[in-house]
Amino acid sequence: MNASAPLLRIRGLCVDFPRGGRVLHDVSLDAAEGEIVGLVGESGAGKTLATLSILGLAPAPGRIAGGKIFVGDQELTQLDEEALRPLRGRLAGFVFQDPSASLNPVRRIGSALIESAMRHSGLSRKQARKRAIEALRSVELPEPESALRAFPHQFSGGQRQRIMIALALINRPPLLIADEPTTALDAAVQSRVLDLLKRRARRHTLLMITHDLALAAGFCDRLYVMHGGRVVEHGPARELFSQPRHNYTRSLLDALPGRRTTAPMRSGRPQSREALAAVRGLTVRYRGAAQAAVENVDFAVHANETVCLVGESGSGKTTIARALAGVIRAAPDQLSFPALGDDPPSAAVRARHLQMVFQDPYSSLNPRWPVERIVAEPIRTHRLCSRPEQKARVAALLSRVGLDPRRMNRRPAAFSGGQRQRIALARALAMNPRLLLADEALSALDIRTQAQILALLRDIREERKLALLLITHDLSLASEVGDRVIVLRRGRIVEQGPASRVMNSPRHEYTRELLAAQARWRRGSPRQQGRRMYTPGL
Amino acid sequence: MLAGLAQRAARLLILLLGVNALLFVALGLAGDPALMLAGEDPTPELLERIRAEYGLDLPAWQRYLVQLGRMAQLDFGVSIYSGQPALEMALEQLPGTLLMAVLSMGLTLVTAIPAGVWIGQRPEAASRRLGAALTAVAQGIPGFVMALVLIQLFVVRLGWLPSLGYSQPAAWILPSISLGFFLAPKLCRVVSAGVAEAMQEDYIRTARANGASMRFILWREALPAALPAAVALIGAQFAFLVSGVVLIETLFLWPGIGLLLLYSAQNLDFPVLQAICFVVAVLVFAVNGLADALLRLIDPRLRPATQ
Amino acid sequence: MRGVLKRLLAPLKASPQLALGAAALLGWILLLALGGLLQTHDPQLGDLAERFSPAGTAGHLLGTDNLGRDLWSRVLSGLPWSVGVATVSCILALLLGGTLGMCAAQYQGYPRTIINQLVDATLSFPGLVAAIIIVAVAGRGFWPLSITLGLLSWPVFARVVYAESLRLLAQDYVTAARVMAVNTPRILLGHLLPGLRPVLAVVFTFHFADMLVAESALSFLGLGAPLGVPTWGALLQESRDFLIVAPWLMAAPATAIALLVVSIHLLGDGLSALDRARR
Amino acid sequence: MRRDRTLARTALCSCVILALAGAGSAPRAGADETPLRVAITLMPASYGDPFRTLGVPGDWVWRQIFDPLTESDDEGRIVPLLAESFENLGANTWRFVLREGVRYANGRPFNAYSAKEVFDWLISDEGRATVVGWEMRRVSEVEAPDARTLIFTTWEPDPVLPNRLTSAMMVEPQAWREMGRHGFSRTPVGTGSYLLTDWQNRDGAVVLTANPYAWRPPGISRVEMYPLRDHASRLQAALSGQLDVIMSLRPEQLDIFRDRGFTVHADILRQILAFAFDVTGHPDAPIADVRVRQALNYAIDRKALSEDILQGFAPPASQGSAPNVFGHNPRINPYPHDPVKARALLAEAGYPQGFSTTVQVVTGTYPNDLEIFAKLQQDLAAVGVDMAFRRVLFSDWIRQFFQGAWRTELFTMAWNTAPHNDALRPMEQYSCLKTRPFFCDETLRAGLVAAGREMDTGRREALLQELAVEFRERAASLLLLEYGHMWVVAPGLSGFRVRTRAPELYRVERAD
Repeated sequence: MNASAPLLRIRGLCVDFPRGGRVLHDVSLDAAEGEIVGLVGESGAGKTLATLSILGLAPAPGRIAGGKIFVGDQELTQLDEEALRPLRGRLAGFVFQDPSASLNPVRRIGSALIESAMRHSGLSRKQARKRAIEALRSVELPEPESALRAFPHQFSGGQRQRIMIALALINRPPLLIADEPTTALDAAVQSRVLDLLKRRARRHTLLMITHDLALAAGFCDRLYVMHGGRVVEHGPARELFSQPRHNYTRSLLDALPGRRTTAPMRSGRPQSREALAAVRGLTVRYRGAAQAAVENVDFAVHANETVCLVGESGSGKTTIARALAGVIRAAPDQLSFPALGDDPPSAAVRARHLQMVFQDPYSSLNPRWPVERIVAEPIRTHRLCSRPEQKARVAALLSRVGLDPRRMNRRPAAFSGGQRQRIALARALAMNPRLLLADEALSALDIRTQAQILALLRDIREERKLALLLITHDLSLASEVGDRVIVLRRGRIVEQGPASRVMNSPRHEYTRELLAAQARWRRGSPRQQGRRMYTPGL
Repeated sequence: MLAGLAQRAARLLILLLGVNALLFVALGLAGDPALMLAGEDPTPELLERIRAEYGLDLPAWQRYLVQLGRMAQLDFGVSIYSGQPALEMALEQLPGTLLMAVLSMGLTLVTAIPAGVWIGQRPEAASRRLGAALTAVAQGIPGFVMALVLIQLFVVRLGWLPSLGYSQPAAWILPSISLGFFLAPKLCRVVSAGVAEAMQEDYIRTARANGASMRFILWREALPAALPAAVALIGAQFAFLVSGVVLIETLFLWPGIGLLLLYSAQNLDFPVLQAICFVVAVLVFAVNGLADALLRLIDPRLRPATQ
Repeated sequence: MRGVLKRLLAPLKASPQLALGAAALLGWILLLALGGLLQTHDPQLGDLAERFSPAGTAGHLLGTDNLGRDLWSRVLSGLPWSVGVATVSCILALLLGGTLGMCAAQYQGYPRTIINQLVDATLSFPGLVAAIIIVAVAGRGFWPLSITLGLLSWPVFARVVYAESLRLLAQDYVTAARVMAVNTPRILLGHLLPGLRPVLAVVFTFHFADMLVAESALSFLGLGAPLGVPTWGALLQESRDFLIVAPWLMAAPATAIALLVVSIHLLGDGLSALDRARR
Repeated sequence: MRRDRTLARTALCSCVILALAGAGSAPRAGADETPLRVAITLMPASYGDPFRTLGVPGDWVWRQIFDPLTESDDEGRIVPLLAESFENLGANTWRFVLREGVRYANGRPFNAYSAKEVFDWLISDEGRATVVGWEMRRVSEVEAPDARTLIFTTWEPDPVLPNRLTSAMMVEPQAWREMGRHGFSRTPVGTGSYLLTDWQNRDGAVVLTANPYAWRPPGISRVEMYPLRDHASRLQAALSGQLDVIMSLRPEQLDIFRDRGFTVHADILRQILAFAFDVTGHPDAPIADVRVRQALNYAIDRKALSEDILQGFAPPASQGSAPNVFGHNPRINPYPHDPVKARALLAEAGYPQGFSTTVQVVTGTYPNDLEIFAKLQQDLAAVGVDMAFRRVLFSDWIRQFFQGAWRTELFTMAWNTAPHNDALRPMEQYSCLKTRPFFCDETLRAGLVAAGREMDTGRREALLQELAVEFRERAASLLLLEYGHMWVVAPGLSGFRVRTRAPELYRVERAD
């Protein structure tokens, strides 16, 4: 890494929005040639805006209010649209978070690549085509020629992200900006794309935005931590990770799985034999689907234990949850509730036995209802208490999940994601069920919020002796909180057993891959503690 | 694709049967056509002969079945008034109607799409707001009222343009403009909305990040994304357009299905009405099929998976 | 009370378009209510001596027609009929289409396929053609016309309600309700209907405008209002005979129709903008 | 900058379209001579089959393609056309001497033999099923002793046979036989001045071209007849200079055309606009009382109708026929406008407060009808009679007419003296002689039957005038105005004339 003038220099960048006021407060940032710089922070920290501003791509009403931006020795803040356009893609290439949304669905891969190449490098269509094929090959996309004629929807998420990278690099820009490039991808794919980026990065300067501190720490040379539109701390990745100076950074680190000060959620004491829910050979096939979403799955959840269903997207986790909750019809012999007697329970009985919390805190609450009515819905439906008591009951529930009861007549819109998840939890608890299903209930939340909700879950679990079925794609989370872990793949169980055993000596190949993939590039994830890290640049 | 076609065909069949039944009932309400055919002071035996000739002596359900059978062979009988084969009469009128449809559709496309793109580019800009407001107003003005105004202005006051038939291209202008009013504002709004929406999409950001010009982004990135909605609209609105054709034809004395329809309806000439409904239904059916094919062409996601 | 008023007025503040539309509509409602009082003459009686007095003549704001009847009064007296037809047909269409649309969304399998087929079939047939035929047979008059229009246009509502219901029923809070064993009627009433309201408001508004146009078009073709009822379509038709002698006869009803429809469209746009903002 | 480009494109595209359309806006080439463009109100429903219906609208087209043996002249007298002369050889026989050297449009000769073939078909069972065939119902036999002579024998005396023959078009019998009725109606062949070339061109016009064999060759070799239903359409087209001859425009618009150098030609008055009373169907209704019917007649101001609304173009009606019709009684005057007397009569009849009733009207059949109805409403309201008007489609009206089942006490029913220009025919409609009568007064039956058989012209006229008085006393209908179609002809055209309800287009020539 040569210390001479870094390729990208941002000095005291400020961005204003006509309404929102100042959103970026004098952000300064350097990125030297061949360096991998990480930009870390929670959603809304201003990471993306900062990088978009570099080439004047900040969304419409926003305008740069101050500061300077240099790429090489060219100052960019003074240039107008016309002057900036030719630089975009040539000075810096962008890779965005959601590959499925970032490619125009109605245009062929080829046209995007080729036109971009022609636009900047002044190539003939023929040359541009060759360049495009090279680019696709360089991102290790199978049979690039035919890929040119294909449409985005014909590729998998990982492939699309590779295409995005090819598109960003096709004009060979010195600077590559990757905005959460792997967040939308499954663990295995994630690590492969990261490998690719790493390899490509040797020839470029890579500015990478991520919310995942562990990843950033493992992947980048230097980190900038942003919070509320400011850079609160920056420094070499390892230092910043091992001894953070700023409180905010510290709080982020403390929220990491494995580092969370929250004690594990395991019940510790020997679990009772009474199965609250038992699944025997569960098989679900959706109308018109080629193969079953869930096939021949066996497991049971016993009282007062925490079971984690782990699997990547499309592994059938949610389907199982919905079958348990009775949203999807399952054959009576495949699903039973021994705790409720032998014959299948009525909907009402099942409902009071088992409740559910959903992934998306925005769609799981009726936006038109005040919180009181939302939480009271189960109470009313099952007449759990008389009308006058209702209010008190709701208030109690809300304060239990750490919300101010006085806000009970506001609508969901007035609450943050974490708070909404608390409301959803309160609603589920209103039935005081014995078994609680949490379907990716944490994955939509910022890491610190995640930790808080986790803590809350644990406490409630403790005091109510709840059994918990936690559904997640995040192995580290599972290993952290679960008594038992069940690993799913394409609707089948590949492995299940005590969390510690599955984590430390996985029997099934897939589990091993999964663990490796999640651990790769991440610092401080359970399996990596105390082990020698991958050091960048090697 | 084939399945879709079959489904459409089924739909067409349902539709035709429905219309047919409706008209049959209507015919029943309308009373004995034999009397109308017989002329003044008909003798009983004359009436009998006519009833036999038109199969009116059979009980209703039998008549209905017979009629269905005939229709299956595309025989809609003869007009009560002219004695001409009904289907022939309807088909004779088709070219005029098609010409008008094509003309106005062309005009609609070349005006609505650029306007829509222009507005959709930056909907919040003042000039665009004005444009949007104008289209909103235009959408409010009923096409046939517009036609009346145009006639009053260009035909009656100024005498610039003819208002009879369509043999001279000059006579095409006003009708196609008037008919354009039935669809153009709607289309413009859909396109602008689609473009505006597309402009918010991530892939537009990608394009900008790759240094694409605004013009390129509008016409090559945003518009294609907005087109499916537009085509869908045209497909869905074609039936409505046909309604417009009826009005405009009567206003501009444009010999087409519309005029025939109106006269036949006023004469309660049921065989002809049956034939017209059949022709129109098939026409709409065809256009919708076309729209579907076009949609598949524009939006690859709708095509049956190849990989 | 004030709270209610506030909640009613809040959206108007949000969207000037909506405010404008609402204001215009209010004006029309006033015209409708005071119609009788505002009429300066008997819309049916005229003095042949005054026939064809142009707009602005003393005592005749919009002039008089071929029988010396006061056009202003006639235009006013035509309003209730047209609006009545539009209202009745819209409500009929709403009830029919709404119910069927919700059923199609809630109950998969046969009900859905049948209803959808029915909708597409009806939609793919030009309404005016059908209307002309039905009216020609069933005869003119308020109820035949309103019912005809209603029966021909219910699919518009069915389609929208169906699509929106599908979207809403897929929401997690509906799933949550199911997990809580809330029974279906309760879900439809508690979660679905309120969710549909904004969309319905929009569709209803635009459809109302369409029905107004349809009515005037049919009257214009001589298949709408019965003889002597001066609906705007009928006035337009009559006026065509006097293109030269008395152009104002056409100007008045044409402007009236355009204005009414446009103001309703304004309202509709406002509502849909509001709805989009809510999303 | 970029915005402008988009704008420009928009503008350009629309320009292209308009230009494309404008390109051909110059008058179209084609016919060597600019055609004579005539606006009529309707197409003949049965196309070229002249027997399926009677009178207008068929006449307007058919009389250009076909000729009958006789026609009615400007005074309404019946004169020979394809015949040179005709005479009555006794109560039941007529002799017609035919014109020589007449040929059909397909070159075949017209003579007594071909004529006989036509009449034989008309009086055959099949022919009798047609309206024109029904007109011939009294003819028992037609003989052709030689190529020029035609002898008609009738079952019973038929004083108006020559009048009836004005509607019997001489079709080309062989073509008729070979093509069948349907085929023939598409491509009719007659002896007329014109030959039908297209039933509907791209302007919706019926196109006629000169008949090479015509015995009366036309002055303008190409005619386009536009069926334009409503006045507005005709006015529209006429004002934009797309028409040479326009039929029945609204009177108050005539001045506009006179100013532009058009000439106005009125056909003789053949119709008496009137409302009929369905006494048979409503025996207990007020209108069953003759005094009420008279009261209504006194209540209305015909002078105002005629002068204010129709600009004196349709005179007040005094009886069931107009002055130039055989059997008209000049001694009868129209009912005066006398509301007082009307009220008195109503009171006598037991309706001092008046009553309310409904009339079914078919609109658009003659100009200004809506105004007339509105004015009537006002007049009758003045004497306490509340008359509601219900618009019905003609198809609906005709059905009730044939079935003789009327839904309302009154309905529009003109006293139509066409096609015979003879007062008897409409009287028969208003009598028990109609198969399903609506106004049946037995005391009149004898007189009508007699008038139907009386062969002596003088005595017959007396009989008819007698009947006219009788009908007047019984106030058989609410009489309004005498009416006949009117034609407006563009400047620079000469020789226009109306004969037998139809313009004689072959006589029209361009001045230049």
